[in-house]
Amino acid sequence: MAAAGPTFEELADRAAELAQLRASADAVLARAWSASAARDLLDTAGPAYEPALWTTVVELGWPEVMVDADAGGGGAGVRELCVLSEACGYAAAGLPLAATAAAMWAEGGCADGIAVVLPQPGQLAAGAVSGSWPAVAYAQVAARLLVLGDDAGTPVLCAVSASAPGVRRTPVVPIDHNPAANVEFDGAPCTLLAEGEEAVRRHREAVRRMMLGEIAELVGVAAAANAAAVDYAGTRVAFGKPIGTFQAVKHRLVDQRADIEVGRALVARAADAVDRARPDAAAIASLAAFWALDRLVHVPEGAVQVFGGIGYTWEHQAHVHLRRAARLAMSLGGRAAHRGVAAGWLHGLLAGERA
Amino acid sequence: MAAAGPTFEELADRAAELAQLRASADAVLARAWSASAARDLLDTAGPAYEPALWTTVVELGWPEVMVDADAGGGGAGVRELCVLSEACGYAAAGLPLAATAAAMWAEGGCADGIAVVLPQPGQLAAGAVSGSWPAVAYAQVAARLLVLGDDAGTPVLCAVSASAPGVRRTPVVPIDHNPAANVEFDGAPCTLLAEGEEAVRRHREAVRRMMLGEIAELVGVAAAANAAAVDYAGTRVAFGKPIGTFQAVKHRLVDQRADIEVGRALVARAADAVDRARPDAAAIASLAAFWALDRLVHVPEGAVQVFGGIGYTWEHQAHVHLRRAARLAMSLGGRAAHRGVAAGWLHGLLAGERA
Amino acid sequence: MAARAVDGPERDYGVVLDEQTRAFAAEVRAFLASALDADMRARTGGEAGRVERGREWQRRLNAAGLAAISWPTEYGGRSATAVQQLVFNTEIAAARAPEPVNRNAINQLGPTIIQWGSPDQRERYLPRILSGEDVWCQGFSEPDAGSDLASLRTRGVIDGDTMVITGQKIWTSKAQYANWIYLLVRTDPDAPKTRGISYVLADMASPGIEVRPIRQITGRAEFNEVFLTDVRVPLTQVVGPLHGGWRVARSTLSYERVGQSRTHRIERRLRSLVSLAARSGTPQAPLGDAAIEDRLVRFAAQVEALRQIAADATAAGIRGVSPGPEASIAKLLTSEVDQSMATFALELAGPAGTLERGSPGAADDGDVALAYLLMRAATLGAGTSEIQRNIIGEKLLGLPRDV
Amino acid sequence: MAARAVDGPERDYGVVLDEQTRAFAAEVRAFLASALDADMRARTGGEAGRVERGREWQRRLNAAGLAAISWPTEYGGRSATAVQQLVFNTEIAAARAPEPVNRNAINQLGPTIIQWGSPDQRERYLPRILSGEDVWCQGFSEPDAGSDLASLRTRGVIDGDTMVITGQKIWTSKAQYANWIYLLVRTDPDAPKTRGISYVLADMASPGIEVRPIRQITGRAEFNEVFLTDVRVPLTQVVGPLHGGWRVARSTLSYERVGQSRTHRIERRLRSLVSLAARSGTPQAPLGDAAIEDRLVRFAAQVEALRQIAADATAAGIRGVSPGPEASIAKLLTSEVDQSMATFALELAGPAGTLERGSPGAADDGDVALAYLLMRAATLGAGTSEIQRNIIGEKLLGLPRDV
Repeated sequence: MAAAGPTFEELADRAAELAQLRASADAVLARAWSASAARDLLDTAGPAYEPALWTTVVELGWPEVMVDADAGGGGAGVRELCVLSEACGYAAAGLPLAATAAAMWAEGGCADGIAVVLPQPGQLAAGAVSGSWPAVAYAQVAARLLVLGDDAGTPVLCAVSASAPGVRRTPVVPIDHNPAANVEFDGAPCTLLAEGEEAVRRHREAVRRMMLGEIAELVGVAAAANAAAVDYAGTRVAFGKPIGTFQAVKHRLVDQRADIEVGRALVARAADAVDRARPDAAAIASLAAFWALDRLVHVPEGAVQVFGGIGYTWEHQAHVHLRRAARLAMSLGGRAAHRGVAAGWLHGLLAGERA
Repeated sequence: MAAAGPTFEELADRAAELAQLRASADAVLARAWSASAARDLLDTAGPAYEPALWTTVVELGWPEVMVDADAGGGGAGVRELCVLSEACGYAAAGLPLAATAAAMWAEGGCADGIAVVLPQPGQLAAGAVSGSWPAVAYAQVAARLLVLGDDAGTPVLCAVSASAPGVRRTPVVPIDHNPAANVEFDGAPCTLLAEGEEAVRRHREAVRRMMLGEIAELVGVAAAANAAAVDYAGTRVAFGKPIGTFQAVKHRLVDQRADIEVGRALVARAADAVDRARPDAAAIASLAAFWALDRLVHVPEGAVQVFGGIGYTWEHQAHVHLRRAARLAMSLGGRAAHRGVAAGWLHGLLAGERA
Repeated sequence: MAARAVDGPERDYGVVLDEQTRAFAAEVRAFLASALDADMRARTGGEAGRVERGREWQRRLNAAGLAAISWPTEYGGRSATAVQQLVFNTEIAAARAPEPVNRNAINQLGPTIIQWGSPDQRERYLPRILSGEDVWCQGFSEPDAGSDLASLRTRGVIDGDTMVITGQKIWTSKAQYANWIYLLVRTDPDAPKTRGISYVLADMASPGIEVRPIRQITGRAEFNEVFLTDVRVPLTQVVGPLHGGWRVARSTLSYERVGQSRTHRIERRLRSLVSLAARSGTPQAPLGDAAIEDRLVRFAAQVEALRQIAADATAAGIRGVSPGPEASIAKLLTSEVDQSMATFALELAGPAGTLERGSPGAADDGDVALAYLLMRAATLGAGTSEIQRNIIGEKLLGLPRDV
Repeated sequence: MAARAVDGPERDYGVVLDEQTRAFAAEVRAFLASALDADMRARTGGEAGRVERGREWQRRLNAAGLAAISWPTEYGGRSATAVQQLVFNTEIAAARAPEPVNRNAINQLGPTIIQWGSPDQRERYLPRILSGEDVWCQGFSEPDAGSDLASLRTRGVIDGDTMVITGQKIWTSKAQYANWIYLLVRTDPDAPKTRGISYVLADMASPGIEVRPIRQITGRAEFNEVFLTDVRVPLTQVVGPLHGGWRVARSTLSYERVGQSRTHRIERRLRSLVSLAARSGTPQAPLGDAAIEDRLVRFAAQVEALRQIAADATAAGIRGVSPGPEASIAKLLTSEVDQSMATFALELAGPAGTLERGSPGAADDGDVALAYLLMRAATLGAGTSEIQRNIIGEKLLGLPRDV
């Protein structure tokens, strides 16, 4: 078992590499985007989505990060996706990066356009898929939708083109104003990607990668919200002192920072476990999702509290993070499901110890 | 329904009466007892129990408070018991008041000596009762133990003399050092108090009264712990200022005070509901128990934190409250049971609204 | 259902009413049954519609002598007892009546003018507050003086018998509909912080007043900034002593802090939350799993306690006893519980809870998402929760000041 | 099971070890297999027994050259890499070895003497710390200077070439067993608070030193008060500059704050907690209801994160990168999680959890009750959680100071 892992030196090198990746992602996004730009998107009549920003990250190859190098991709793992996703979260860049990267990973090759992975299965008949999925993020702008179907008892993973007949997308407005839609397939033609156990495995693994990317994005969102509140607390004066001198504010910001660090550590641990196909990958991923719902989603709420009245205004950027965090957290599959997976693992550890 | 309640004037008068009762109880206890005396009891080899203090409250008629005036009792309700119990909690007076008062209420008359009500049922055969009850508070010093038995399908409420044959009490040391014991009856003779539905009802109502008295005591314990911490925070200087100026300390004490006020309000509401036999009495009592486990038990922990190192010493009184709160809270029957009762009631309210 | 609320059988207030109060309750119910018609129940027209209805509702309340029951009879009130106020508030909340346009002025400004105002001021302003002929807004908060009101910067320079006011106010609701504003301005810049402030009434039509709406994070604009540039106000419009406005304002603020119990609102939100939970329940677990029940029961405990605290405060009021320490704690808890319930509703509703109004599939047609955003303000308005905790710590617990 | 821990197959440290480190790991395991005999595993004799075993264990570690692996080789250490330290700590924790009597002196005092001490001091003290011939205790805290160490009052008056020390220290563990103490004393009362403090070593046998044990709320006495009355200490026993002891102490304190990761301890406590929960589980809900699972999973998330943070810090150490911001946060979280788990264990165990050791039916033979009391100290020792939050807020987040 020990032989399967890296050496500490390799770990240290990898940490340096990942830090480098993050720094370059931050630099790109800082040039191309800002929380203020994201705030301005809320003023438009349409969804909050900037195609030019997506083009930027596509040109950098981010959506292909997990595709094998042989197949023209980045040849990296979900750990790298999480670094890029966290950077997007931090920069308030609302993009379907995690979903598209997970879809391409499942497709096993690079492809143009936005793709999403539908977590719930559909029905298959004669090579055509049917089903409905509410409030699918970025579905309005997706080119492909991956779905796990059941074809007379055989699981099938397939891709549906958004422009195919039988595909209906009804736009909805989620709290972050992303171009989401209720998606319905009524006998939509699809392209086969995998069958049988492999289809189930690849779908499950893709959903897990997408989810981890989204939790990483939420870590970034929380970190941005907290950092902005820290800056404000250092300068805003009340009762003759910067409000950051008041322990009610200071300790709130510290506790939130601690919540963020725990979230980041869990994402890294889960991503490593997935990349190394460790048996506890599902459990650690669920711990990360649980933490996202339990704590990370509340960080931007606390940031609004620090900003006070000004943070409650439409013109301010605080609600960009608040909205993004709420939408991301609620997309993770729910507390009960993740708690169940993690509790089963905890119980199993105990049983293993007794055995 | 409205006709069953008091007028607001009566309510106001009653509030004044209860405040008067509390003030006189406080005055008696302040003369007879102190947290420091309770702390000294922990130094003795035996249990932390002062018979002379019990004699004092017996002479004042407190254990008989809920017995009908016709039967020589105080003719009052559980609301009054709760006022007296809270005073005992506040004064760190570790006494079996709630249990004895509930037992006498169930017995319907005054009797000498300490009595406890066993919440779990026993088995009855030929007028003799059997069963075992772990860690029964004050059982070492009890004269009578009330138990609900099942006699060939007929529920029976009966009293067992502690000195009866077949009664075994094995002393245990609970965290508050009260004279508790594991109690076993092996065919112990008993005195019949009630049969059938009436036995079940009277036992259930007695247990509820005992529990509310104990929650009230816990409110008092929490209030004493918080008040002591408030005093300390006003005088103890660190970094050149009283520590009560630091919001981490100040806001903790405020939040704990809020928890105490909520607890006291719930006890009052539940006690009134029991005294007026309102249908929601069980639910409100369970809300109070839930709150005790959820919040009140943690108040003395927070007080220790405010005291810092000194509060962690044996010589200091902070751990008297900590120990008493832990024992009282754990005796209430458990979070799951009370949550279930309260959730059922909440769901029923909703169903009632729909109907 | 609405009809049942106003003309149904006598309500259970938790206590028996004396004859006079029963008569009053009957009067209120009769008023609501006739005055609360379809026009007043409408929810259309956005904020402008709401204000228009509030103005009309104010007029109808006043016509029935119910606009300000707590005011002394001599000023157009009823000198209502605490029980009467409880009855009135309970009936109004149950009937879901609209908000009268001058609610704040009736709760805050009116009592202040009654206590501190000159006979002229009382005569001139009070009747028109009651009738809604004047619509009032409040100009206390400033961009750099939110919770720290004493550091306000709006200046009032005395020039003969007028005051010339320059500065900026914020979080002023209804400013675009109001024709009068009550202001705090710094009139003696050399005096210590809380001295040298005056309490001033100004006509919104005065030259130099400009109103700009503030859009909130909900997308709605219910608040405004009010810019004042060399606004001239006669000194006869100062309430209470010149430079002595801080004490005058504190009497108003204490009304705001204790204020009307918001118990009804949190009771309603708890019911919605339970109903939301029930939608994902099973026969075995009708409200969801034990973790969900745990949250709901904690909220229920807080709500029941707050109901008890409100009832106790009313009972204390009967005997002229000022509300106990619970009252200031109740304000803090009510805000926090209200906000926490809205936050938990989002988690309960899941993805459907994140959809905004008009989206197919949105939980409660977007109300879950809206309440989540809206309730961010619960712990910010009328003194942040942090300030509330400081006040309780210092005033009630007697802890030393830190600011 | 114990044998498995010391001579079983190679442990999974989460990483591959290089050859040198594998050899070191083998050496440590071999040492533990032979040195950790029944005597060293005993749990008898109360604190005196513990100290006696700690002294012997210290001797055995030193004989194997393992007493202070992080110290430079020239002072008797191994100049161990971060990975070696991880390996060592992991093996020691897994084997549940006793605490060496000078653990604190090795972690704090030794590095301080190495950095600040004179050649004489190094030669005189370091070897006897390693061997346990000297047993050291720490005299920093005072009754009126707990978390606010800079306000200490113990006075040191210079009299020729000696210092005369008078004052009182508190929370000194092992004082009754120690023959040396390292102290902070105020030597220049006129200098600002953190100036004018000196770092002094004193022989516990010096006239004027009196030790009084402090009983903790657990009933045990693991700490002491140390009273100093005109205690004469040669100036050669001052470490670092006279009056410059604050900087010297801070290097020691930073060791204490970051210190050894207590990850192993919270992992163990989590396992106990899960085991406790499993005892009241059912086949459908093996760890109890969803509300219990919710608590357990939250703890598990924190523990897993803290494991990751510890591993990352080790990896960073490899490259000479100082630990990231997570390290100071890890100390805070570890304390709080540790305490919260002990608190939750009480609720899980219910009435049986409140019984103390020796009572029939006590949960884990009283360990639940004991841990509940004991863990109150987790958020108090080595700087309260409040102070930790201030330090993180100011040092890491860059927020302005409030004290």
